[in-house]
Amino acid sequence: MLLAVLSGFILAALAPWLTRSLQDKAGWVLALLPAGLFVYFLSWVPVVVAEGAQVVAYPWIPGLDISLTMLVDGLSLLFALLISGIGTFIIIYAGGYLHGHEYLPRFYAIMFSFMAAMLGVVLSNNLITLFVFWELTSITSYLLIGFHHEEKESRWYALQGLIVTVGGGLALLAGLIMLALAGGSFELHEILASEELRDYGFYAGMVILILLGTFTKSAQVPFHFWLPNAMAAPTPVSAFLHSATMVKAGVYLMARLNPGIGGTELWLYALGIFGALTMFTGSFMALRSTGLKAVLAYTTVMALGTLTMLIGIGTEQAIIAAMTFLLAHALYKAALFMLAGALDHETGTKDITRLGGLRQLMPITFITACVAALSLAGLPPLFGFIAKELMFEATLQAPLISTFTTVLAVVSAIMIVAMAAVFSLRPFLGPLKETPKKPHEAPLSMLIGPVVLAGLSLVFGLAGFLPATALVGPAVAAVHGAPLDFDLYLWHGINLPLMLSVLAVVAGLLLFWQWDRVLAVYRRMTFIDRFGPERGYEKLMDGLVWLAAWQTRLLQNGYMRNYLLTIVLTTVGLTGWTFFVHTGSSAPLGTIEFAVHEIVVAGLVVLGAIVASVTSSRLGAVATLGMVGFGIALLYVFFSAPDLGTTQIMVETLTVILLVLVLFRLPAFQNLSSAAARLRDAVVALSLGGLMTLLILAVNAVEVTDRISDQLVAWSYPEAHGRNIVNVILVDFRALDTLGEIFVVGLAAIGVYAMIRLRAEDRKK
Amino acid sequence: MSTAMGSLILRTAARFLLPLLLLFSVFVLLRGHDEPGGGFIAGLVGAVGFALYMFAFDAARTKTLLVIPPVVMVGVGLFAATASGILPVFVNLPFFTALWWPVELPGFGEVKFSTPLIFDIGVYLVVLGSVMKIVLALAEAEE
Amino acid sequence: MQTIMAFLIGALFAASIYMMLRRSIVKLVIGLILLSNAANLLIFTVSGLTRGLPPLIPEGAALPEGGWADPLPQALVLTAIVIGFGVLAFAVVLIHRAYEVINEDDLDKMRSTDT
Amino acid sequence: MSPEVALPVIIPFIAGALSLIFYKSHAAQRWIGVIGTGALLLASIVLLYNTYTQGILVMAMGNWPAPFGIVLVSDLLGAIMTVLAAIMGFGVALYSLPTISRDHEAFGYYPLTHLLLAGVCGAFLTGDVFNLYVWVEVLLVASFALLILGGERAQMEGAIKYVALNLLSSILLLVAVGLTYGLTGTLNMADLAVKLPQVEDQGMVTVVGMLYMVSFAIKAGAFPLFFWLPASYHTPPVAVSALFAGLLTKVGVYALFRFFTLLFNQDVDYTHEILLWMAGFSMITGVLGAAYHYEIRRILSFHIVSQIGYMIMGLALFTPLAIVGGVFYIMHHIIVKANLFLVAGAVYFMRGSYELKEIGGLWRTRPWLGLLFLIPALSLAGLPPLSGFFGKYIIIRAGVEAESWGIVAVALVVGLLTLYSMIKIWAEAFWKAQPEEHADRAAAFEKRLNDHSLMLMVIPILSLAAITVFIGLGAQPIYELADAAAEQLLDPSHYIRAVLGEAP
Repeated sequence: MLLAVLSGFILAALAPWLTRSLQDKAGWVLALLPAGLFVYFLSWVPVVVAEGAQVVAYPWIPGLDISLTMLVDGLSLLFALLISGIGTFIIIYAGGYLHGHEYLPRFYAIMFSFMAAMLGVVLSNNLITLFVFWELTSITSYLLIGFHHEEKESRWYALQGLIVTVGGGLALLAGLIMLALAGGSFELHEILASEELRDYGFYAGMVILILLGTFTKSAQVPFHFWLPNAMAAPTPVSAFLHSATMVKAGVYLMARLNPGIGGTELWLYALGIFGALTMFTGSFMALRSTGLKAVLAYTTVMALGTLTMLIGIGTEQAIIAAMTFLLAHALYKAALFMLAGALDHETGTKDITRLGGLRQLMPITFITACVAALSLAGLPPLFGFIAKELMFEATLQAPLISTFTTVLAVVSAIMIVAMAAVFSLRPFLGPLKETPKKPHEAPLSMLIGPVVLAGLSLVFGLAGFLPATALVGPAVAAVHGAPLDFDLYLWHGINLPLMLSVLAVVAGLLLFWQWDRVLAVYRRMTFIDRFGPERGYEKLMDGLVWLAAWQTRLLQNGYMRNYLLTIVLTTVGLTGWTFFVHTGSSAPLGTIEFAVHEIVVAGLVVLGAIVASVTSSRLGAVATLGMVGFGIALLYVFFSAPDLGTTQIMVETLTVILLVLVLFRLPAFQNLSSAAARLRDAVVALSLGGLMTLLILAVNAVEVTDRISDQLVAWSYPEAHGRNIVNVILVDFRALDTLGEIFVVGLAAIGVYAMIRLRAEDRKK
Repeated sequence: MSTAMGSLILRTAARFLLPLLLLFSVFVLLRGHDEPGGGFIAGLVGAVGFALYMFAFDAARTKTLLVIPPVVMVGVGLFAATASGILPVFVNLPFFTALWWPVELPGFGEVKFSTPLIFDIGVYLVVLGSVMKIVLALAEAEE
Repeated sequence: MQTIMAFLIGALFAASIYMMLRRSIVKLVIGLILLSNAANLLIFTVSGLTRGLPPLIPEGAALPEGGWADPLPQALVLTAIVIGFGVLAFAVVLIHRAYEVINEDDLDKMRSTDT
Repeated sequence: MSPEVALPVIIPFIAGALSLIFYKSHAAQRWIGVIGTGALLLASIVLLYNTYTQGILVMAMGNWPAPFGIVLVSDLLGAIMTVLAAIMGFGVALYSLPTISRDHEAFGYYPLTHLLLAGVCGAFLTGDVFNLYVWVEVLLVASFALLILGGERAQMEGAIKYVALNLLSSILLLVAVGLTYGLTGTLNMADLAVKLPQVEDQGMVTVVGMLYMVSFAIKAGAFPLFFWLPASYHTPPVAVSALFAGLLTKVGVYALFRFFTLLFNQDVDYTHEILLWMAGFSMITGVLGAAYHYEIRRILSFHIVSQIGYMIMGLALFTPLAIVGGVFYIMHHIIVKANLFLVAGAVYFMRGSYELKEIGGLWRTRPWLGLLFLIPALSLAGLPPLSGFFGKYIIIRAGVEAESWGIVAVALVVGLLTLYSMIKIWAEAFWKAQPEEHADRAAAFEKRLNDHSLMLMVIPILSLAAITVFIGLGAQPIYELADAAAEQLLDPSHYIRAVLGEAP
């Protein structure tokens, strides 16, 4: 099972090479993997039907509760079969669609990674592994959507999809972690068995976070806008993303978690209302689109909304409807997308209004499109009809929000019927229109998928017991949490759902008849573009860029003094505040006693420091600096540190020499700062100085009885054979310090040398 | 320094002072373990001597007088200091453990030869070399 | 004297920070030199001041006579002085070189790398 | 006695000294560069292995027992950091061969990198607070000199800020060390861990702790003290930037981890709360800075600030899992960040610019480089299954468990913004077509690039990418390592016993 999931990644690594060496046959040969996977997953169906959910465990990172454990039940199998089955046709189709494209090798590599990631999402039993695959689908789909990446639009829309889905994904991560904490495990089969999820203290927060993830991924209102824009991708990608993968990941996760965290009012309202709104928005926007792919994209939004709504409603009926609808949608949507691509590929345009009269030139395309579109419209005897009937039934029975959902469902259905008709009839009927390319039937590689899938829509419609027992039934059992007994029939007798269907079809056909007029009305409704959520996204991104620019210019403004001020104030603030709060700012002044020569030297040092800081003469600054340095040397000598004194004098001499050598090539000081700035600086400087004084006083007040130096003094002569203890410390007790110190000196010399010599080199040039 | 006379006095002084200062620096270096002094102060004294010589004459001449290029002196000094720390490892003692070899030199009495001494000589070389490097580089840039 | 030294050191810190906040790069470096001196003096002071008892052991004795000033801070300060010297020699030449390249000693004019 | 503890310091010292002695021979310097860093890598791996199997290793320098002499201590955190430093050193040494110009070699590039590594390793291994100051100075002065190699105007401007602000930080560290000795009479960290809680005036202990915090936070480039970093990191040769990006700020982070687990754990509610705020703001300001810029190295520089926030967040939450996350994050970040700079360098040598607006078309011509960019870039953004994801996951999980919702939200949003700016680089440099007006320069750079130097550049990039993938896919051993390191950090008694012996 693990190999089945990961094989896609392995093939992805080999795909570029295989594509190059197999040339024209690449699509057909590469499709063997998903085909094989399909057969493999099919072989699990009897096992699951007979024995229920299976857990296949593989360890990964036990320390972090992350495993590669796979959960095989009806839901995951349904998805896995769709992914691998439709994937097979997509791979073949891409071979024809992108024939000879220079990026085909890397396209296949990304495509297989994407497919594997998608399988990982639906099969993972571990929450974190699921999330890993989830994010992988985001990033791989980003690369797929931006396939035509030298076009600015492509890059922009790819980024949009990525930001929205990954943004939601991050919320999801937090939600999943909370879910794991609530359920006491990271393994889905254990979490879902837990009874306490709904009583978790942060239940609402957790659900909202998880839904942020699933809503963005599955393009629910108000995050739906990225999905139609993702049409920037080449058609095989759109077909795959929209029918069986990517956008369905969100639906999958909601379905998966339904038995654990579903069934609450929050769940019902969130999913039911947002789902219904999404359903309506999708069909409403579809009706106003003229691009072949745009129409399909919006009907996908409609379908995702429907599924979300059904899961939210959560009754037995609704779950049966959801799973049936899911299957039906995947079949017809993949077929329709591939057909749209075929039309586009052969005629050179995606604009429905520019197509017409193709029925004789592309007969197979025409017939297949009609079959698939019938399923989309929800007409008998197609599988889509069963799904729609069930959907109506579910909305009618929905608790609390049934009127709302039913009305929206019927309105949506009307518009979808119209669009299905537009899609399947407009390009083919009427007089032949001029197109950029001379149209003819698409090659076999591009037709085999749609034909088979549309055929399945028909077969499943006629023989409902097939999907009911093998696919939908086990999936419903998984989503509901317990098996349900039901059958799928075309004919339910004359009941309310049927009446609604009839209404939808009749009204839809009327709408189709008047489509051109409808379009004209739509054209005037520009507010949709001006105020849609996509504007919100753009505003958000603009705002982000503005905020980034503002804060960066504010903080990183290039003014050294601002940096210094900030750092000094932070130091004084943090340390001073701590001092104030934690010590009650007690710093005993201590006794004031001194010898005259000491106080004279100390006074000179302070004087020197003050003069150095206010003088405007360079020489004065250096001279007073020297005075400070030599004064400090004297203080060292007064307080029993002859070595220190000598060293300080030497160093001070050298520093002054260096300063003199260097300073006099620089311009004279100018008084550049304003009086206010100088006052501010003086206050800040004094605050740090004051802090240091306080700290010294406070530490001086602390009596330390035993110091490590006492032992060093005792060892100095007997053990280390030296009578100058300071030197013994330097070369023996703490030789490592001294070693570091001489390396610093050596390094400084190299640095100085490099700087000066580079200048000399410059001059030579 | 601007007048020929001043320069002459300086040159004469430098010629005499340099050997004296160098001798003194070695003295300060060797006695450092027992009396105030040590490698660092000694190195500075030596550097001051050479710097004086350089002011009196020129960088090129000082360089030839130094024999070893300052960078190499720094390298050797660092190497010696580091090596003195490594030596004890070969007799199975931790790094920087002091090893002492008292040697009886005729005329000088007992001289304590030790790894801290080598270390201090390393310090001396590094300080001398580094300061000379900086001063020479600055002076060469002038010329 | 320790109390007085505490104020002395505070004054040194204040003077150095004030200088570093000026716009001239030369003052910046002088400020850094002062800062380094102030910190050294601080280490020296906070571990106690002792008059006239350098940590030297006379010939023939095992310990300094009559007590000793703590040698450890002295060794630390010596190390810090030398390190400070190396660093500041570098800084001095750096501003010199920077002035040559940029031909400007006003820090406010050196903003191209940030904005 | 465990001499291996000192080897990561001694080896680069020897290599540095030797390359100075042979400073006239470029060939010798290059060989010493590769062999020296290679030996360092071996030594540090041995050290980590021994530390993992034998527990905390201690080496008393000069045979003077703790707390009187200086000890080098290798606990797991220190050993891990050393290995990472050595990996960076070795990788950058290889990368330097084709990318560092002869001029730079002549002015001490190789000795400087050795000594930088010595300083970094010393800082990771020392068990003495003053000695830590010395190591910090060693690496700082080495970094000063490396930063100005080339002597361009931008480097000078950047260097002035870098030098001044870092010196200020060192002075604060020195002051803190001085006050520590004044309070306790000792410098040994283990001894301090025993004696600090015995100080009568506990308020002063916290006060000194704050000084350390400010000083290390400057070094780490945390908010609001990071200004020197974006001002300078993009100016030196790219190999240097990579080395800095990988290592220097991490010394600050390491020190924060060391000090605020071992020494200042008395008032966690106060100190670590401050760290938490610091972490949050670092994440936000850093990532916004990156979102603003359009120069690859500036983007990457600001990201350092932001990522530092994640590491400090691990420390600040101060739960076992959070510390594990912090350690894990450090490991991941060093590898990934340096690698991104190396890739940026490769981009530069192919296009002649770091400005995103002037370059493009790399995905068309060099898809493998695209892949090698995506691995560290997506890892930095925390996307699975790369190393960054697991680091972030652990930290966020720790945050959720601690119910610190605010910081969790920040960490998540910043992750998204990180992705945004990484994708910005990707979309501009790789996806966009090469802008016409700069095509000539790009062509000229392409022409100059030969296969041999390209290979030397790619080997380290590829190796670091492989490590990134390994840390991700094989997270279990890395997690176990981080877990063991965190366990040592949270129970300082191990450290104290190892250094001071059985009865402290």
